[in-house]
Amino acid sequence: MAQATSPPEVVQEDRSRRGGYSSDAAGLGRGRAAAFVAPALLLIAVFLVFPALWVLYLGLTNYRLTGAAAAEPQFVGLDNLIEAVTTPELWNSTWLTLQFVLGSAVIGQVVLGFTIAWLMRDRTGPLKRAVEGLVILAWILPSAIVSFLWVALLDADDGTLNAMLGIPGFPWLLDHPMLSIIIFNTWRGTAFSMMLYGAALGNVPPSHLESARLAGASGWQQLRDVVFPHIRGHILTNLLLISLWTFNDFSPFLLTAGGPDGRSEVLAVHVYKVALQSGELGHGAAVSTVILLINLVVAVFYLRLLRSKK
Amino acid sequence: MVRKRSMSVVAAIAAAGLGLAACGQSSGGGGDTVELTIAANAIAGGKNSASAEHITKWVIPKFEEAQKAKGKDVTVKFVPSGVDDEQYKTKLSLDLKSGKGADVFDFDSIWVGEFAEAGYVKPLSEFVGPEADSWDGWAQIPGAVQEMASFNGKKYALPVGTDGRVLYFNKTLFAKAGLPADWQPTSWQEILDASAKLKSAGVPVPIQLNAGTAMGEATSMQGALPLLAGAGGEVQQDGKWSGASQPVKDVLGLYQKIYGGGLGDPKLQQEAKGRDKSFQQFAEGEVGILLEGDYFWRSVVNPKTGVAPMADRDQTVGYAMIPAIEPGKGIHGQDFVSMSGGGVRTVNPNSAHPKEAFELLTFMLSPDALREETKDGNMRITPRTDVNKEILAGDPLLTFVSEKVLPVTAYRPPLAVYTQVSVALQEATAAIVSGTAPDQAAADYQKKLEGIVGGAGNIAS
Amino acid sequence: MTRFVLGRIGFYTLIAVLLAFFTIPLLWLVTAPFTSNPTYEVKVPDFTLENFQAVIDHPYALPSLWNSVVLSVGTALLVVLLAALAAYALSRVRLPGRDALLYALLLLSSIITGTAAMVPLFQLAVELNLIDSQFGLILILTGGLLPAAIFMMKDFMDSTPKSYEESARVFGASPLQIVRHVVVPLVRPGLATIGVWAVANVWGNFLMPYLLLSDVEKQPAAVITYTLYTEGGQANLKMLSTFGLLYSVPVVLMYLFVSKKYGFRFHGGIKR
Amino acid sequence: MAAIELRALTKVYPGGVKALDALDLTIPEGEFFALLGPSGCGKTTLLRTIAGLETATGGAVVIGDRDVTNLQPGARDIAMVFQDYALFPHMDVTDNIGYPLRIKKVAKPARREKAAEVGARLGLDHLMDRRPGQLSGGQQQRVALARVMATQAQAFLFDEPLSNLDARLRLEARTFLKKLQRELGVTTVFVTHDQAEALAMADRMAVMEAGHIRQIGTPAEVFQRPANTFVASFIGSTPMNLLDGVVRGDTLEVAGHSVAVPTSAKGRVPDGAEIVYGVRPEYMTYAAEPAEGAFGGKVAIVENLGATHLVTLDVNDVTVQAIVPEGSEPAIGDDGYALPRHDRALVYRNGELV
Repeated sequence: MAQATSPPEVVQEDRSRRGGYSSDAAGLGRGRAAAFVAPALLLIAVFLVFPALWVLYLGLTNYRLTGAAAAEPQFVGLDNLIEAVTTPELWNSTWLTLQFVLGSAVIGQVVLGFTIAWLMRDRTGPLKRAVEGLVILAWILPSAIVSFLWVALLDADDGTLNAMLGIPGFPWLLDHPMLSIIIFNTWRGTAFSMMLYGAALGNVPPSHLESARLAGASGWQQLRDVVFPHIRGHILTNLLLISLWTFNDFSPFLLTAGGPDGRSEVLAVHVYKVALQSGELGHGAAVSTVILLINLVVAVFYLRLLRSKK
Repeated sequence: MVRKRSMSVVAAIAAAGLGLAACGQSSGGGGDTVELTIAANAIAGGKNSASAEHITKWVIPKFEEAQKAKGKDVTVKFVPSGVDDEQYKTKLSLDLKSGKGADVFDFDSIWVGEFAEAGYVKPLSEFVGPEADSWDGWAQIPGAVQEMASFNGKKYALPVGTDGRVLYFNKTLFAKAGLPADWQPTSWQEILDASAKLKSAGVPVPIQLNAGTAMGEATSMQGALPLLAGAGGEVQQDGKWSGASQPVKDVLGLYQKIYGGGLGDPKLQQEAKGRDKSFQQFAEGEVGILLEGDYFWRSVVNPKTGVAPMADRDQTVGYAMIPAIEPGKGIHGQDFVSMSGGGVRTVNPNSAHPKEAFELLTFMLSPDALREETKDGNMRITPRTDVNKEILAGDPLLTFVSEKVLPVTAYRPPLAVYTQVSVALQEATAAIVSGTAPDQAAADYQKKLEGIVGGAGNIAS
Repeated sequence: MTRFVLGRIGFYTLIAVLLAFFTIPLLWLVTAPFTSNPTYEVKVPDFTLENFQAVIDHPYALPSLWNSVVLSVGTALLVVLLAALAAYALSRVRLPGRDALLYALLLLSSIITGTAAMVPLFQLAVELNLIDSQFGLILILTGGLLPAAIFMMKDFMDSTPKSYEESARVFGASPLQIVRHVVVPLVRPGLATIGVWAVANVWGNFLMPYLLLSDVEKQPAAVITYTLYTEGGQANLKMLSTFGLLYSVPVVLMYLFVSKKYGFRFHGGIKR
Repeated sequence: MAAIELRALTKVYPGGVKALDALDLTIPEGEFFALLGPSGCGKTTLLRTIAGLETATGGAVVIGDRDVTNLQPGARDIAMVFQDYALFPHMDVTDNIGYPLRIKKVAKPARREKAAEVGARLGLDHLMDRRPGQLSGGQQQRVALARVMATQAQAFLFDEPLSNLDARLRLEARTFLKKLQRELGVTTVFVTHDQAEALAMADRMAVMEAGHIRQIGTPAEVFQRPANTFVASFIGSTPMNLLDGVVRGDTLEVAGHSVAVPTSAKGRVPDGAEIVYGVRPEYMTYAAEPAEGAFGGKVAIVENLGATHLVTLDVNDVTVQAIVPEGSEPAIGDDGYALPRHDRALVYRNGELV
């Protein structure tokens, strides 16, 4: 790559840097890019990767919070894992979790969040602020308080919903526990998708939409041809994160305690019961490992789905 | 230049992050002053608020004063908490495992065994010294209550209180159903008969007997376990766990009669906040009979401080002992049974000042301290008979529990695995509520039990 | 014209339904605090203020709100700062294994939020002497939130045209200047989104603050909320509802502030 | 103001695509220089390599008397207008124009003064407080120019500066830009894919194809004497007639006709050689009557170009086009004859101009 005949005027120090500066947009170069990434990676390594690997290791022991196994945990290899995957409860929980994720995250939060972001995209003023404020409020209220709100809403005898529908005594949480927690979680989590899509829609150049509108595209066609291609990356991220979080969401416990009869015991609740209530941390860690693997499958599925369309 | 600067800024942030934090703490415990901390699941303005205030406003100043009089400079700091028992236990375990934690801390007596096995607590005499055994207060504490704070025959802690379970009933509803105001059933059948009468009298929930997993430990303590005792069984006896035994089947059979026969509200057992609702319903006069602890009297329907206050509690709420299935068929051949739990308090084996900490422990269990703690409507059953006689006089229910119930009560096995067994028991009752036959539920329970306690060899059926 | 009218009607009907869906569950929160003896029933309140007095008199309630603000804002700032730097570098420079690393970290981050991770995190905090330090807790919370934050942030970075930075670069701006002058303002809605997200995550977090902060004077409102129960685990609905209402006010104010100041969107308006 | 010199400049992308292949080029001080070519020819890469946004794989870039090959873009003392203008959407016009000075740590009042001065010169004085999103395309373009002017750089680089404007505005901007460059006298390199734009504005231009410069010259040179068939077909609003032929002594046999060897090629093509005969439609004289050396055929298409018409003749299955003045256009199907101007006709052999 070198070229021999440089003019004599060339400043000497520049010679050593021949080809040495980077050609990315901001001229960061790998060295500086690494420096930008380093502090985040350091925190992640110490406070995330290390403890996470520790959890995976705990899954291979019979560690408990108390009792003799707390003093001297034994290495049990894959016993926990095998026990976990051979109990029907786990697969029941997995199935319920899939319903929960699909219903509340993929269908509920993503669709509702996008719809609100789309409806509000060109608006300003009190209506937008009211809608967004309420949606966000549902999201940021601490779960300890939210559970009371929803019990007050869904209670069979005194609940607001039954009073409004005129069907006192209808036990939503008992007869339709999954539907209840799905709607609950949709209510609770829509804000994130709304905000993400709101910000993403802000990045769609309005001129693109204008030209599509001039070309006579209907609302749906505008979405499909202009908006979706533009925010595909955000959709992927959104789906991935929302699914991941919903997989690990513990808040259904506050509403149904996993019941009745385990009919709403999603995986996160299962882990909570095993690890915290029963104190079987080793077993709980093994179930966490299983959840991790399921999450991995889901993530790969999304990647395939959205990459293939590119 | 720029490159260098950005690098060093980044490095500085990272270093500051870890470095600053590392210098953030200083180790306490200086030369002359003895610093003690005391932790309890109590917090001013929240859970067990009165105990927290008792500690901060009375115990600490008085104890420091008393020590000063002896020429010792002791300061005590209270570390409040106010969370679920499970979370408090988690936090305690983590602290103790790491060699940290308060010098003196409260915990549930049911954890004594598992904490001892994990090495989180040690026999008091081992590290406090002989004064742990020679404390004069022991003489005032009944053996069963002492047992609560012991494991394998060694004293690990001091009991700080106990309780008992009874059958509460609503006298107004009873009158409506033609039942006596001084009702005292002597067999399970009498309970069922009373419930049936309440039902015909139009009482929405004739009897509330906690069941299912949503209620958690409340199902065991205010449901399955006292009934099991009434059927002559124990969840664990002589190292063997009770499987699909006759007592277990009897208990499940009673559940089946109540929830299969329309005497109880099955839905209430499945709701996450079912227990809260059962309290509210009782306070609103919709529940005829309720099996609950003395806590229900003191803190739930208490006209002044209760969460579901009943202004006419003393007139309306009746109480009776829990009968055995039939007279003389209860545990140890008893006619009546109950279950008890209670808190204990101990010294952290990691404490730098175990002797002073033990003094604080005994100070808090002195008659003066207990008298102070339980005044102003903050009545509860203390571990000391001498104090109980004096303070409980004003409260009929607590006197009743202390005099009639505690002599016949039983305690749970203080083993780590108990929590899982308890859950299995709750699941068995849940199965009954949703329609499974008692024999089937008992068989399922035994199967589950085998998985938990390590094989059929540890099970007696 | 009729189509337009129908569209308007449809729009407002939809908005009304949405508003109802998000408002009705909140009714309890606005009635119960003003009711003398709240139950799980939405009732017309008797407009008492004694519950508020009780919260004000509570020794830890109001200070804990301040702790929540410190923890959540501290975490949010750290998350946004570190994630922005990292995401920018990852977006603009192809580091080997970048995508695989991000996905792996994201998956691991889900384990860390699970119950099973509390033991490792606690013992780690003990070893690093971060117990009972709000700053330590902020670091730990930040570590758990960073992968998702970087992930989201990278999307925002990826979708900004590179010509802005190139332009600044030709004028002689250094990388840090480019980030400060150009990139950060361009992705401000993204930064605000992630900031609010981080705040919301910390705001309701109970377990980690409870385990890692023993000193009640450092504990956030989420922990204090859990204390508003009786010894038997029965909720003190008077305190809970009232504190819950007060608890939500700072976050709502924070959101309104952020959305007003940073949330407005930029339209490039370049391609016509 | 400085000259720009490229020596054997090479750019190979990772993956082996050779975007620039050992280019040599000198652009004298003050010149308005166009880089023209179809998309993908490397013209934008070349501009970006001069700017330093791409690293040269080999060769050197010299601006003035400095070898800047390995300098950061910001150290090259150049200024660039991007295709999308890259105006910072969060800054108003004043701040956008003043941004280069902000980087140079010029104090804020001085920045504002300079921005106002440059802005006024470009007729932006009433827009100084607006943000780019509130400006029309033409106004944005002028802001981008103003920002570049505020730098007082040694050289300006424009990447397709007009392509984002609508057709009418583009012509105006063309004139404006040319005038401005004259006045400023700053060496300016601009990239375009529009040959008319290059012809209209540039002092000199380079036509590029696949990483190579195929011709350098003034617009007149490039238009009149395209150095090869590629340039010949690329330049001109109507493509040049390029007809296959064979040399037969003093004449060429093209499309079944015999035409004289053009002046420029006389004596430079051997007998029997296969050549391409090139003549622009503008240099064809159309007549309804046969004439000596004219291509005769049937009128296939007549296209209205406004003041003129483009007539396409079918000459023995070969297409020949000629420009016809207003009013004398034939009807489709007529017999017609196109007579090439002898002094403007060109001969290409192996693709290169003879």
